[in-house]
Formats: sequence, structure tokens, C-alpha cells
Amino acid sequence: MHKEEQTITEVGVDNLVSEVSKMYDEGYRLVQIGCGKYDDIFEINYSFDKDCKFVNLRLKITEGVVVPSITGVYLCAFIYENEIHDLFGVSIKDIAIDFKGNLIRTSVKNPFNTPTVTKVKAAKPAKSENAAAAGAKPDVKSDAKPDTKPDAEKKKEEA
Amino acid sequence: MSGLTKSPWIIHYDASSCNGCDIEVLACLTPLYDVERFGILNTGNPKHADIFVVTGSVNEQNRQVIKNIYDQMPKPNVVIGVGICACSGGVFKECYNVAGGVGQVIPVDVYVPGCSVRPEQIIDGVVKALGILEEKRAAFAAESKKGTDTGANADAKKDGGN
Amino acid sequence: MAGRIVVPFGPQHPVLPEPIHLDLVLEDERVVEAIPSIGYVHRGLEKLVEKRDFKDFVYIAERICGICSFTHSVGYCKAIEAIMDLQVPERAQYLRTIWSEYSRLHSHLLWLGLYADAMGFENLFMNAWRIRETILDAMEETTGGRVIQGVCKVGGVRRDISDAKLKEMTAKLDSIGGEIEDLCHVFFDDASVKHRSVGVGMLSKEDAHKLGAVGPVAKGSGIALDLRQTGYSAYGSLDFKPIVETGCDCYSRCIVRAKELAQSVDLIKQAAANIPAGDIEVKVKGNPDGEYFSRVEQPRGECIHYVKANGSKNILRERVRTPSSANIPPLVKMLEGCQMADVPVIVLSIDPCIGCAER
Amino acid sequence: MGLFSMTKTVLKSLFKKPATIRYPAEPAKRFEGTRGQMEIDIDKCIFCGLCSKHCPADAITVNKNERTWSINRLWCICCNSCAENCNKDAIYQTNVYHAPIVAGETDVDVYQGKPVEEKPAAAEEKAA
Repeated sequence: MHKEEQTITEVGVDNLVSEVSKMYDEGYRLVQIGCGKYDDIFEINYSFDKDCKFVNLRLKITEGVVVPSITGVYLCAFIYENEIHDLFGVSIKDIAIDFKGNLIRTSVKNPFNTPTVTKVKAAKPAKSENAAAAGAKPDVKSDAKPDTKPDAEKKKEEA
Repeated sequence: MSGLTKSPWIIHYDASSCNGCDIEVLACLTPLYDVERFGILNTGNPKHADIFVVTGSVNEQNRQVIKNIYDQMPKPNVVIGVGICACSGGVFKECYNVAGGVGQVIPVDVYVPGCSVRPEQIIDGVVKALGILEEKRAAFAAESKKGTDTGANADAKKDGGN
Repeated sequence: MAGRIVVPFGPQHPVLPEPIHLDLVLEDERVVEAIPSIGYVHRGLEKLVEKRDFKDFVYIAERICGICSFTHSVGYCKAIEAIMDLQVPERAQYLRTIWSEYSRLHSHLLWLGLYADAMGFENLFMNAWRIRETILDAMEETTGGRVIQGVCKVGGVRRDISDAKLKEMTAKLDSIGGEIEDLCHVFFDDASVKHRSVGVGMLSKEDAHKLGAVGPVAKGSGIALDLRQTGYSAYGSLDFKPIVETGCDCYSRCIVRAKELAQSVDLIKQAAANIPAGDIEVKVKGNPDGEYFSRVEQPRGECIHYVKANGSKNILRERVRTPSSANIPPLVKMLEGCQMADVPVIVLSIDPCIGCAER
Repeated sequence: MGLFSMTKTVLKSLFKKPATIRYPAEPAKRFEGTRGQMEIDIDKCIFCGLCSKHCPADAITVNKNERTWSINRLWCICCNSCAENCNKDAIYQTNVYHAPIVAGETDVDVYQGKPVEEKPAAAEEKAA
């Protein structure tokens, strides 16, 4: 079984940029920045790679903490940082190319920051918009859930 | 296919599909399946198209795009939802950013199920859609013949204006 | 003159098979700046881990993208297997390698076709896709799916390929090897291909490193970044060298992909010759607990599947960093200073897979 | 391209079979292992609901009381997960694809199981 060795070093908000600059000076390549929210703690992983050696810096923050951007060191971080901002609502300051929350426009704001997003299947918002135009639309039919409203629809079809 | 008199042109839009169905739509155009035998062309311009092929599900950002393309198409047209995502949202229908099938935004005439669909299925779907298109055309022609100030004319004007 | 105008490019555009939107700031015909805006394909499937148990999530992982679907499932399964310390049988590892290389062949042929199409070389497009169909046939025959295979599962693979079938596949590859060579020959030497791509979309080695380019984009700029060298699946026991070109332009990226076709054919043959007998899966007991960054080399480059689990049947967090999203910053750099007419070629040269990039 | 190699290509193309399948006039290519639509042998089904629990697309609904097994064809992704999880091997995959569905046509296939026979059998046993 192939299992890579993966080191994870914790950093703080204060020394994040300096640690990242150190990685840059050593010739590492920024692989990705990924965020996760576990209970109330945001865990941001900065992954670096050099000749297939994989190293991580980990930043743990709580809600409301402003994270400094590392786009000054690695410009390509802008895409990940904007994504984290859009999906998690973590505020990151001084991003070189800041989309201001418009990189990924989602129907739910900061979807990963909310507890389990439950999209209620029975009540799709746009359903009624053109239900009349499309007649019986198969994708809206909730026959798979016999208890909702197939009867009403069937009646409509008959009429 | 024998009763086919006109060459329908299709326009393809990838709503938020995984590419699986997209490349199968493209594969229809390439040598093995070659829908150009039927005179079907893939055009990039909605104003030239008769058939609107949508792959993938609808989300917040592309809702308007789909509507725009549909509104720009000349009116007796058909919409084909290709793939499970376009039909109902597929495996992603519970995702926060997926509103569901294409039927949420525009009326769909033919659904082609499959994940991912096979080119043969797409051809079958197009054949079915052609039948519907012919019907719609006949109805449209009848309507514009009898009506002097009917909605059909107004519709046609609106399309031109777009 | 030299007034600046902004031209919106996409999301629905004749050369783009997928929706990406670029605001191109033009000075005459020259692009000064390109601002990408994505999100047309964002589904938010990473959040689905809360609903599906970790074994069923494979089906969703492979639907991240219809082109690299097999490699996505390998990446996800590899992460779970590493966390749970599962010993995947050797035969399954070899089968995964074979299918991964088949999907690389299919993806690169698809791309070469699209690239030719972006240059207006329709005939080449048709030829590339005709060869691709034979690859898809082999895929469908062995896995059951043309583009979405669904054979990879946590702990192994679902289907086996018989030895007779493997022989047949190798023989088939031999016969289409010549056709692939003919096709590559056009990309290597044809004057019109060179004219459209040499010196277009420059990305220096330093920029590629700084902007985190991966896959053929990095390889085309002289960086030997190939994760197959880490030896996952069966790559550790196969003989190959990453293909590197130093031209730093669209042409080099094209050459890298064309050469990788021959390399993939070679790797499949090696794997088919050395495949050991044995089981194709292990039983999975219990739930994963831990975290792992699983890295695989997709046709488009390095892909990361980060999985964190806490011992329940639903994993806590799955994060996918796809090669296409890593290649967007280099794309922005490449577009600066190019001609408006070259934009489609440059956009295609990174092999954008927006379905991947936005998940 | 030299004249010679061009002639070679032309000759090759002249005698080669066309690459196109004339579908639908000609039948489509099919492989044995192709993943097509799901079918059920309803007599084998015990309505345990494992298939619907593991369905990534939630396409399957099992109603134990009414003894029905229904699948929404517009939701099913033909992944074979239900067949793998079926303890009774009632569900199987065919290599035939579902035909396109015109809007308004039914998209849910309902399979009705036989009514339960165990109870009368048990009653008979008791009586005997």
C-alpha cells in the first residue's frame, strides 16, 4: 500500500505569511489551500510540494478572525482564498485579485458555514413558475414519494 | 428519419453538467455517430437553432443564461434535456447550489435519461424531438395563417428584437 | 486609438464546450487583462458527504467530472484506503493503472480534437475523435461505461479483466498505435498548427512555478511535475519518465499531450504484461478515522482529494482540488498581452475542465 | 506532405470501411457488460429497502406495506449500487438503455409484488 508521508505544522495568524514566505524561499510550490469547519473551528490547510515531498501548514481560527492573504507571496492563492471566502465566510484581507464574494455565487450564502444544508426536495422554489407552461413535468413529479401530491397531479392530467 | 424535410440545427449549452453528457453530445457529431447525416448541425448561435440541447442541472448563476438562450431562439423550437442532471438534478439534486432539472426554467419537451447518456440515446431523443418540432411547426403555421393580430406574430417580432 | 474596451467572452461561446466567463480588457486587438469569473457549474458536491456514506460517495466522486471520472474515483478511494490502512490487492492496483491510462488516452485525444477545432482544423478534430471511439469501446467493454466507468470502489475494483481480454486489448492498442502516430505527426509538423500555436500563450518556467501550474501546462513550461512518480497504484513498478517540453507556449503543451499518448500506450502494455493474478478487492470493515491528502495525476495534472473522517460512516470533510482550478491563475497570466483572436486557443491550451474546477 | 504519403492515405481511405454506424438504420453497438437500465425480479424481492438506502440518486422507493418497488427513470444513474446491495439478487442490470421520455409521459416504473402468502400458509400449518 502506497502511503505518502504528510507532515502538518500548525501556524498562527501572526506568523502565517512569514512561514509561507519561508516555504517560497525554499522553492516549494503552492499546491492548494483548503478549508474545513469542524464544530466552531475553521481549519485552513496550506499544502506545499517540492519534488513530490508534501508539506502542510495548518491554521486554526475561530469565527470572525481575519486571515492575512498570502497572494503577496504566491499570487495563485487568490483563487483558493476567494473560494474559501465565498464558501465558508472566512474574511481574508488584501487578496491581490479580490472578487469580493463573487467568484462562486451560490444560492445559499456561505454554504459550508451553515449546519447541514437541507434542500427540501418537496418545495423547490422555482417549481410553480412555469408549471403551467410545461404541463406535467416529470422532474417535479413527486411520485417517488407517494405521500406528497401525486393524486393532485394525476387529477390535473386527467382533466 | 425518412419523413424529415428540414435540417434542424441544434444549440448545446452545458448548464452544470459534469462534462460526461457534453462530450457525448459532441461525440454524436464525430465520425462514429455523425448526426450530420441527418443535416443536424451544432451551431453556436441561438438565433439559428431549432433544437436546444441542455446538459446538466440548473443553478443560480446559469438560470438566466439558459433563459436568455431560450428567448433568443426562433419560436417553434424544442428543448431536449440530456442526461439525468438535466432531467431532475441527478445525484446532485440535494446539493445546495442545484435547483433541479432544466424544466425549472424553460419548458422541456424531451428528456433523455442516462448517466452519462450514450450517443445513441441522444440520437433517439433528437428523433423524438423532431416529431414534436414538426407538430409545433404545423400548429404555428396554422395559427399564423388564421390570425391577423395573433400572439404568434407578436412573438416573432419579439424574437427578432432580441 | 488605444481606447480600452471590455469584451465579455462566454459563458456560452461556440468554441467553448463548457461555460467559463472571461472579461477581456482590450487595447485595439491586444488583451491587456483577463478577469475570469466562474461559478456556472458550481454544484457544491463536497457537501454531499454529509448525506452519503463513505462507500457510496464514490459514485458522486466520479461524477465530479465526466472526462477524468475514473481518476477522481481512484483519488477518493486512495484517500479512504490510506486512512483505513487497507491493503488493496496488487491486481486491483494494476487494473486501476490500466484504466487510468485509458482515461488519459481518451482525455488527451478529446483535447487534441477540441484544440484542432479551436484552430479551425475540422478534419483533425474528426480524426482525433474517431480514434478516441476505439478507446471508449475498450473502456465500455471492460468497465461498462463509456465516460463514467463506475468500477473503482473503496478497497479495490468492481470488475476484472480476463487475461485473454487483456491480450486482445494490447493487440488493439498496437493497431491503433499507428493511427495515433499519424495523428501526432500532424500536431508535431503541420505548418498551420505551428502557425497558430508556436509562441502563443507564453508561460515562463518561473511563472509556472509561482502560479502553481500543474499537469501538461507545467510540463510544457519545463517543470517535470508528474505525480505518477510518487508510485501510487502500480506506477511504482512501471518504467516511465515524465515528458517535459521547454517551449513554454501552446505548442509545447500540445506536444506534451501528444507524447503522453504514446507513453500511456506503453504504460498499458507494461501493466498488461506484468499484471499479477489474485483478488481484485478486499473487504472493508469499519469506518475511516483520520485524514489524508490523496494525490493522483489526472490527464490535466495533479488532483488532490483531502478526506477527513472521525470514525462515523459519513466523512467530515472532503475537499477536492482539481487540476483545472490550479491552472486558472496561469491562464490569466497567459492571456495578458495576447491577440484577441488567440484567446480561444490559449483558453483551450490549459485543457479547461470547468466541471472539475468548480465541482 | 509528400505526394507518395498522400496517395497512400487516399488509397487507404478509399478502401476502408466507413467509420460511421448508421444508427438508427443499423442497430447500435452493444457490449455485454454495458451499464444499462436497472430491472427487478419482483418475485424475489423482500422489500427490505437496502437498495433505496444505498441509491446515490434516491431513485428507488420501496413500500413494504403495499409491496411495491418503484424506480424513477429520470433519477436513476444506472450505477448498479442497488444490485450490489441486494441480498436476494432480485435487482439486475441490463445492457439496454431507457428510451427518451417525452414530457408528460410516465417516468416512474412501479413493480407490484405478489401479496403476502406466508400468513395463510402459517395459518394452515397451525390448523394442521
